[in-house]
Amino acid sequence: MTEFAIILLSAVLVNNYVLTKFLGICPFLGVSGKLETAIGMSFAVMFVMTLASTASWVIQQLILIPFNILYLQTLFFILIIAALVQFVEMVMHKTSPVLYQGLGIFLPLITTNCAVLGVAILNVQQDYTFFASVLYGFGAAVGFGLVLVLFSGLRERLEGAPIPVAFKGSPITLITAGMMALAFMGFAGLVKV
Amino acid sequence: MIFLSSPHQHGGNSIQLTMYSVIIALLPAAMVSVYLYGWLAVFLLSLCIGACLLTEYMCLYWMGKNTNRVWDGSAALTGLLLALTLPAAIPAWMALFASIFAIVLGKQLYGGLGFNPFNPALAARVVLLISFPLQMTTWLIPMHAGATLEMYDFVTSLKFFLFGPDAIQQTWDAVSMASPLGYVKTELTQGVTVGEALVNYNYSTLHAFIGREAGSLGEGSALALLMGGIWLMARHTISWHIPVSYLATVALIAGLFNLINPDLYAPPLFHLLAGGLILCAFFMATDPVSSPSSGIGKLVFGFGCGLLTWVIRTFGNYPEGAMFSVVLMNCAVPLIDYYVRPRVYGYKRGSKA
Amino acid sequence: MFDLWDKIQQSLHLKSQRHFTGGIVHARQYKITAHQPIITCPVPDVLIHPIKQHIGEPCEPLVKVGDRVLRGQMIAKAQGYLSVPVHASTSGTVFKIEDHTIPHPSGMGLPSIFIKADGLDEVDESLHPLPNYRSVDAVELRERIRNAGIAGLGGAVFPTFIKLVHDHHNPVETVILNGIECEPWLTNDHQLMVEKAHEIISGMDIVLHLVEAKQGIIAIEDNTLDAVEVMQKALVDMGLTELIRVQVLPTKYPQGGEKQLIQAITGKEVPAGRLPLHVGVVSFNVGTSKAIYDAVCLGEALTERIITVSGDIVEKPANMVVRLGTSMRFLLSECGVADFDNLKIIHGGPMMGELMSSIDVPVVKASNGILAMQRQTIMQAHHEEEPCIRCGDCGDVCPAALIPNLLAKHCKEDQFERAEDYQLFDCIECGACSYVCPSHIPLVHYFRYGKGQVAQIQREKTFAEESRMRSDKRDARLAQELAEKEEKRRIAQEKKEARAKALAEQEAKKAAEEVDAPKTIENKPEETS
Amino acid sequence: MDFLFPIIIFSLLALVIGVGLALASRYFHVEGDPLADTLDNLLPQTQCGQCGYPGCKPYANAVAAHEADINHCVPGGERTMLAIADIMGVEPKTIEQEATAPVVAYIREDECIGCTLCIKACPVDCIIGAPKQFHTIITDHCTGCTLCLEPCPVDCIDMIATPELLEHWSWPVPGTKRALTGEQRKTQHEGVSGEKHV
Repeated sequence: MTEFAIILLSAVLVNNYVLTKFLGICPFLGVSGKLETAIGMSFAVMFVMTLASTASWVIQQLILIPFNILYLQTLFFILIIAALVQFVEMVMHKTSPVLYQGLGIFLPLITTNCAVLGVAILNVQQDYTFFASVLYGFGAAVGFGLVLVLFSGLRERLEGAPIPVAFKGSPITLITAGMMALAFMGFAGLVKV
Repeated sequence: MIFLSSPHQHGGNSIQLTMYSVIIALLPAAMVSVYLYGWLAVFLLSLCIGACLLTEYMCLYWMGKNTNRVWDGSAALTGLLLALTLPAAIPAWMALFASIFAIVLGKQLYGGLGFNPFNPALAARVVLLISFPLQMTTWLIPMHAGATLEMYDFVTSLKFFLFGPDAIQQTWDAVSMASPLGYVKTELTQGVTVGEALVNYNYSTLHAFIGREAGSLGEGSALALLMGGIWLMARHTISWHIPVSYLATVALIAGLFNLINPDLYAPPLFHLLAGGLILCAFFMATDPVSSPSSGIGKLVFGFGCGLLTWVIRTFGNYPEGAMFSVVLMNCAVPLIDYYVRPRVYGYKRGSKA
Repeated sequence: MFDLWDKIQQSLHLKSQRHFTGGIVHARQYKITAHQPIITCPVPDVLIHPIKQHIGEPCEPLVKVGDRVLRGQMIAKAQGYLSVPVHASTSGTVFKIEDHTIPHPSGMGLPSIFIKADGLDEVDESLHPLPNYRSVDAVELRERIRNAGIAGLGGAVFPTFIKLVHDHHNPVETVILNGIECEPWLTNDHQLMVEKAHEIISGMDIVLHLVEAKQGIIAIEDNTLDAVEVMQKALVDMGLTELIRVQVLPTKYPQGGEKQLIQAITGKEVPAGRLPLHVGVVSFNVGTSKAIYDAVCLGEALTERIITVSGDIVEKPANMVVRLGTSMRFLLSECGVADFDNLKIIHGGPMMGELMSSIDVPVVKASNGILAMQRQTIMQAHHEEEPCIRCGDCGDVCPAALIPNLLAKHCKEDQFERAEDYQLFDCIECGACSYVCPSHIPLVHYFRYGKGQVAQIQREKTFAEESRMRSDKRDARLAQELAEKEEKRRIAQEKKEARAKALAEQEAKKAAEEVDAPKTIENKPEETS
Repeated sequence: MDFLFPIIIFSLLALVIGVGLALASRYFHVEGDPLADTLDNLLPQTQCGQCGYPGCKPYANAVAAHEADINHCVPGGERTMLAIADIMGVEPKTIEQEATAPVVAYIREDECIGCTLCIKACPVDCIIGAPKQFHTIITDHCTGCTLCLEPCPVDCIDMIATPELLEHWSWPVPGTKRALTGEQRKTQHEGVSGEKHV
């Protein structure tokens, strides 16, 4: 039980994908402009990442290892992720067209999102059990979502601020992200893995 | 035609009044720091405040804003707060760097007063702690305890402040000691219980309260900080929500775990008095700009700070979690503002128009 | 000094009695007209009666230019339900009916009836006194109160008769008489209570009788304790102590607000979008109560009211009985103001009153105070706006428990949906937030701007919806016309074709016949040949 | 033949996923374009055609299909443009034409010859009249689209400013000296977005 808690806590806070591993920066900066969009993206990524880590574990154990084709790992993972993203896109288009429009190009981009591929690859590297790898994927996604939502809140707050012209837009966004990463350094050593 | 809306009368409160009240409330703590570290404290305080004011002036000047804003007290307050969170042994150039960082990246780039999402002083402090962990956790032996040191006269202090221990023919080890928090943490990793560690350290709650333990400049005396903090509360410059919920959370969690296993978890009173908790609770977390607006939001904010402080202190790599916790909770302020709101007149809790 | 415990209790809602959320305490020094006896302002030569002096629908003028009117004569009749009539304040001649500036922040005008006073001040006797109001039918009493033109004289001017119903589903338990001075500077209600206690209480008794309430509460703040004594004495004199009691409340602004007063006295909150009747309460101002007494027992329509004339430029500040329709210029010169160039007039109190764009606006039913201030004083209060430091003081004093700083930020950035999400429309515009703001942000102004814009957007939306409907209908009509035309054309075509066909057939037949004929002809010769 | 093996496996997997997705796409098929309707609801419905499309709905369809730019609605003004930009997730653009004050059409009746041409032109059917009779405009319904001006053979239609009503009056943005500083601040940080538009 403690093991699972540690995996989850580590993935959410200590080894946060965005702020300590610097994975998934593209959607982190791209869709954090508005709170609603960020929340939608968080859930989409949560869904994709959890399923991707599950599927990648299954493929790794049932196909890649038995048939000894580990060199095709990336190819297989991308295939699975692409299919998942496609699926999420269809569901979202049906259920929430505005969110679909708001996420725009970033939704299909989850496919090539390093965070999603990263979770699949890091997962199999660490030789987790099935349940642990599902949890790891979920934890990483929660960490991503948490940071994304926090960050979108901060960016909304910056919206009306009289930021010097030279720093408006991306510069101040990156500075804020940097400050957040520094703050998250405080969690260092929280779990000894 | 100019349209001026009611009210046509004003209560007379102003930004200056607020800022200078906080500065006045911090004076007792600053005096205690001078008592503990002599000229060194004076140097550090004046360097930080001076650098902050100058940087602020420069920023305002270059950005073509009204340079009179420099006297609104916020820059001086940032400098003062920053100095109070730094260890007395910090090299001068680091303090200078931190001051400039606080004003430029912590405040002016976000558009100046009122728009910074993070507490500028704490942001600078966190940057220093992560960049220079050694210097930031080297605590000078206070004047009264290190009477044998003979480094607290003006000239030696100045040399030490500018050029480090080598300039006065000392080593770091000779002039520094562990802070209670750091000591307990190190001992715990070596299997010593909290109780034993405290005895070994010769820890006294009374000393921690009136301010005789090693630590950052302003952390020394809980008494001085409490005096200032309570005065501010009585003046309504800060509201009671954050300090109360912050300290109560730390005390409750620490107490609970201390009951479960007193060998592993330090007692609540130790947590409350150690490190920068009181300073953070009364002066950092209550920074109006980077804390939530509503009362109930402030309670949540304080709770989050308390929880994170205890978690980082107990489980993390860093012995002190107070400033990390405040900066972390600063990230969450917009969300707290959005999701945690007071119940509006005429509505049931949780229901909206 | 330490009201920490008080505050904790309040914010945890442990102590809702005798407190409302938020609020501020003003310095007493501004009440310069306190304890000054009420004096009567003379009747000016010209009286101006705008046709709408209440909340609701405007009235329709009943008089023509040249008509002679008497004091208390109805000169504009109510239209619709939410409306009360307007009466002439003195006897005289109507000399014009045209648009005139009304006391409104926009400085815009409304059609107004101008009366030239003849100095006789003859009274119209059409409303006969009903001193035995207990034996009068409730419907008639209500009609009387309406016909006397009574609307809430505290400043909100909501037609009073609407509140005075006895509804079996929502029985009124408590009638609250609002004796709280709604604003700093103003003292008119206080002085009225001191001088006309019996009339006020009789008015309240009429209301109690009308709504069949069990108890009446007179709410008075603890900075006007002399009024408490007078009222209590009057209650004893009239033998109404069983029914009506006086409740003293700690002085706090905006306690005079209806919702806040109800919260302070009963601990109940009026649900959003409902009337106080919903929680079994009816509340009205002391001035209104006096007006009800006048209308019912004396048969007098509402033609005058008590106004505090004050301000730092006024030499003789006073509480005055003023005829409705008196111009503010006349009123101020009566109070010793000579220089009209360097002053600003606030209609109402400093917290919720409005700056007037002209000095020639008339006194209306809503005028509870007129403050003439030096331009400089006003401009000082409207200090340059500084950035918000998010101190949260505005939220602490907000009686509606909003978060004003965030609300203002969203209004300022035109994010009205977010602002509505932060419940912009629950703001009562009391001004407490702007008053305490250390950054001098005109929060109320931003809220008003936001509310106006939201209303504007809503209007545009409704209009767009209408236009779309009309456009769709037109398209449908055009399509139908087209289809009909097509159909006609088709039918015509068919007919034409049919005709053509018939013609062709005929032709063919003819031709055939012709062909046949020549054949025959041809044949014939053949035959013949 | 070993190299064939992975290819077969991969293809099989891809096939399975492909079939799955095909089924899913059938199940989650979206009827019509909800986006165009959302956009149409934002437009002012003046049907004025200033956007180059014959009405509001066609313009909404074009924007939803990324065929038209978001800044063509003149009567909608900046607010509508921003709302569309928000929904479409694109950068706001400036509107070329300045929106004018709201106007309504007014027919000088003594000059009207009763030709009914304007009646035919009105997109919202708010002109009434019969041939050889004066026409008049129901001002409450007029959208101010100016489409009736051109067909009028005797130029008897004026566009007059909508009368301001007391009930419709609203507070302007705080307009004192302090508001001026706020205004300056606004233009200052809008400077960037302004440059972006160019």
